[in-house]
Amino acid sequence: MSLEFTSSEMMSVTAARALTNDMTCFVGIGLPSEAANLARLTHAPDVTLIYESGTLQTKPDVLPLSIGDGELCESALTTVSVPEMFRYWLQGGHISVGFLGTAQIDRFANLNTTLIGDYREPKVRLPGGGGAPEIATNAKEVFITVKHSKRTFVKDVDFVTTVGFGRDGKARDNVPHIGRGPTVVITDLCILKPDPETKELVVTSLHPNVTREDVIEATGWDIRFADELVTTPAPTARELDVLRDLKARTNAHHSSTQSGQQ
Amino acid sequence: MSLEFTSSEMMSVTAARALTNDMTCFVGIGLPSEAANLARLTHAPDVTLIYESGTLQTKPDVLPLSIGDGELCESALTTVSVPEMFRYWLQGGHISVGFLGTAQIDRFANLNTTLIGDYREPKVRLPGGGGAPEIATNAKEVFITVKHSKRTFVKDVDFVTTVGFGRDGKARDNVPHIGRGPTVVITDLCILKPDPETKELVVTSLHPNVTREDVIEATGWDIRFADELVTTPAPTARELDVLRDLKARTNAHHSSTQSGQQ
Amino acid sequence: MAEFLSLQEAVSKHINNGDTVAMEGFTHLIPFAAGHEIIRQEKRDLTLIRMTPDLVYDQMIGAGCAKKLIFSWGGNPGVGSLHRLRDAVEKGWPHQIEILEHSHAAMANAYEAGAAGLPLAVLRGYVGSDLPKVNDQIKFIECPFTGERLAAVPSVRPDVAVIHAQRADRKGNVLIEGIVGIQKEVVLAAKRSIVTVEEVVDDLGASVNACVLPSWAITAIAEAPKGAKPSYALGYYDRDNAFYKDWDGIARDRDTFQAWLKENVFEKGAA
Amino acid sequence: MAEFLSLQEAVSKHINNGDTVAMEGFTHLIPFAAGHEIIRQEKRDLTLIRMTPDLVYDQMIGAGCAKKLIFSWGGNPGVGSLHRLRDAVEKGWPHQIEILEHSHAAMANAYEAGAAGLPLAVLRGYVGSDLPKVNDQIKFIECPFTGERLAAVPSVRPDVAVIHAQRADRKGNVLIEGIVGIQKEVVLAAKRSIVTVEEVVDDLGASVNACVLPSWAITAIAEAPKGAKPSYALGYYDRDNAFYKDWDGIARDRDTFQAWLKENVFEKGAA
Repeated sequence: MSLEFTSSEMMSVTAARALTNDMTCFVGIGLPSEAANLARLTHAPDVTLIYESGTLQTKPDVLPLSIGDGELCESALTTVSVPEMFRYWLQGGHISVGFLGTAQIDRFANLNTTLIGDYREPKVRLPGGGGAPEIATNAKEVFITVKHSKRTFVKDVDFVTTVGFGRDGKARDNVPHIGRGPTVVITDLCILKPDPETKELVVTSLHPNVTREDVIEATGWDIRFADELVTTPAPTARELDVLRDLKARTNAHHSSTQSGQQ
Repeated sequence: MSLEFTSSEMMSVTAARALTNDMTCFVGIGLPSEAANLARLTHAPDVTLIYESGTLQTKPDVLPLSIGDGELCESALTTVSVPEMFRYWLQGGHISVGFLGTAQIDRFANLNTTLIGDYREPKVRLPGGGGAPEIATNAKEVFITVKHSKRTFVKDVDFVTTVGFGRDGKARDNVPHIGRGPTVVITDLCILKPDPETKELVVTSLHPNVTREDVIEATGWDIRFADELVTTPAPTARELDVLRDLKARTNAHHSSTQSGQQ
Repeated sequence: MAEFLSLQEAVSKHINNGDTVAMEGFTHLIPFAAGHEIIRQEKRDLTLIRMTPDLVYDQMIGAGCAKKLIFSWGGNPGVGSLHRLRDAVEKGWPHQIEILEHSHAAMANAYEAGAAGLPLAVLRGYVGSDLPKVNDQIKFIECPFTGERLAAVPSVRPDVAVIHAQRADRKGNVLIEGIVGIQKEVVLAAKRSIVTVEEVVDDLGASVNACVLPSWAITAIAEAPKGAKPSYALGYYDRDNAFYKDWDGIARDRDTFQAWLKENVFEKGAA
Repeated sequence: MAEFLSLQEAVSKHINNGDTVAMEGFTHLIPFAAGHEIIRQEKRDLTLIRMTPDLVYDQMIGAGCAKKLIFSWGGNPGVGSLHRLRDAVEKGWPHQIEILEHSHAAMANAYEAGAAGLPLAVLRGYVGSDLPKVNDQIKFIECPFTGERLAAVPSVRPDVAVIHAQRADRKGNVLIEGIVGIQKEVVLAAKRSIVTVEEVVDDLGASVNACVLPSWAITAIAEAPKGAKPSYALGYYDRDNAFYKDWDGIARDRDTFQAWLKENVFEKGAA
């Protein structure tokens, strides 16, 4: 009865499970989008998905490659302008969860998507902030999903593009009108949550067949484990079926050049 | 060949003539609306009319009673929200002329539509500012049309709801991003324009059969007349025909209760 | 998710004495049925916000619901005065009400800022006007980039928003079409919202960029056919301009007004 | 009134070396045909503004048109890096470019404020981010009503806005449908504007609250069928996601890029 699945599938399924039917989720492109749509196609059919391109309550049949594929608009309840999206829907307080990916994350869940190295002499120039800086502070809470590696999980990010809990874990203290920040980080190895006091990320659940050593090996700081460390439930057959169908549909869709008139 | 016309008709026709085809006019309800639509139906078919209810480039067949009659929306190029109207279209600098009426006007073309008497103990409470305070400063220029009487044309308004040139004629001096203000006032007796230096309103044209004494009698301050005082051209037969048709259509439309489904 | 209620239940459940209530609809889609229900339920001490108080607030003020009015243009459009508003302001009948007045631009910006979750709106406004002398909520700030002096007003964040719209679907998503005014803004700016609709349908029939409020942004929806009369609902019925003219005669006199109110509001159920 | 021009004439007449140019379209309706015409006309020293530089600016930067880039997310969506942008920033090829970066929220607000004629935008933003340390155009103000600290950024007021839209009518009114992004805002915020359209029609077929730019708010209109490809135009053609993926290989290498540019932009006329 044991199913075969990859660590990427484990990550997507686990991330999807974090969303519930009553959430209004501002979705980042890539892994968050995959997880959010998997949730919608499995246990949370009524979850409300919102993309920064202005599409409100969208139900794409294939995963969008960009944040503004036609699929998102055609399946949305309505599509608003980008200023309205950021002003009324995000800053206005209507988003329960911001779902983000990242290039670097540190022990206080600060995110770096700006650059590696020094700002004026970058070793690697990354895309930049996009919607994340304000999603992270204006959404009521933030979920993060990202692959686990020493390059990604660093003690201190090179640049705080998007605040988690700041360099000292206290960046949200006494700031008015700010969300709770990152409440869960889901990787291909484990689930991490901020310590209620210090806000340092702590491993709370290991995915099946993953060891503490695997996580220690893939983390750039002296990672802590929760006292009651549990094992993440494996994906169900249905979750895997739906995920694989979704990815197959998506790959077929994006590899064909769409040049005809509709 | 001399046509019969009333002083109200003379006022509307003269006010209409102030508008040209290339103007984008933010229209106040009542006399300005009548004049603006008369212009559109006679010499300025392409004049762009905008009402604060959000109707852009509207072409009503009958005069609206309110600023937001269905007629305005149905004949508009498009209809935008009220915040967008005030932010993008008015404050954004796209309005060439604001066309206003008023309850009181003083020698520096300041307008009072707030109250007669003292603010906390009003003798007569008037409707208030509405769109006028920002139309008067954000439109490139302002036309005013109002019936001439001593009650209306006062030396100093009881309350400056909407600035003309201020209590001293200097309110626009050195203010950045402000329009030229009132450039013409059209009444049922005459045309007035601000003196280029002092900004005090000066009579520049008398309507046919109106005397200086008529204007002096109807004005609450020691009114000045331009050196080259001219006579306003009388309405043409076509102008009167179009105006009378418009008013007849309008009266028929507004006196029938509209209760059926469309 | 929006809860479908009767208008009577919606008003009873979500509007309390002393609340700040903004009932919007710029000439179009004015929520008269809801206003009449508020009068019937004898809500008191309300702070009423509306750009154009219109007949709906004239009736509510005359009926004694209001403690304070925040507005920007208080006339009967194209007709003249709101006599019940004037009687309250000038003569204190049925009791004195406090007023706070703005320009349209400032109120439109204040609603927009409320929807945007901001504490203030910034606009190029009130230059040379006496309104800042009588409204202590109008301040001025300096732009940190250009040094320009700009007006600032507090955003509108009412306890309850009340609007009327053309239709809702069965999940509670609402379509507003035509003169959309500041209806989206007031609903998003408010803590709670009541939306009355002409009808509930299977499919909104909305175009791709239509003004649609999602169910999860609304508190309660009540079906109220003809709920905007004598205002109008584009695609359903026209503005009853004749009634707007007649109102001048009805409202001018306290007795005529009270007789009208008794017959047309108290003796009739929810519209 | 908008003037109908060929794309070649519109770019030649309205875009000058050294101008600040904002070419918008949020994933949808990106004005690629106009970008290619700018490359062909070898415009230089442009300050380019765009929330998501996307392939269009990657191509223009690689072709040497840009002096400075103002942006908020500079990747190839769903694929990875913009290699020409990175090569310019990291290695100074074909020359060094200056960058000024914001968040999406700040840029969206800055366009909105530009359209609103204001010098600044105010938002609840940049809390805890390092971006204000590297962008001296981000300041903070205090709300005069609540004392809250809010971010302020200068509004965007470009010399020229360039957008692509579905269609114009013969008078020059333009309809934008679907993901409308910040296209209305950038046109209203700019001193001059060029709008390319899929087609010119007798009747826009716009719904009552559609996003329509009136002719008098636009400087020039040029017909450019397929003018957004490999981006898309809702109702006309889909996004060419395969090309977006292929671009990664083309742009990664300077020679491949230059060969692509020669064949697909310089040797082809206006799209």
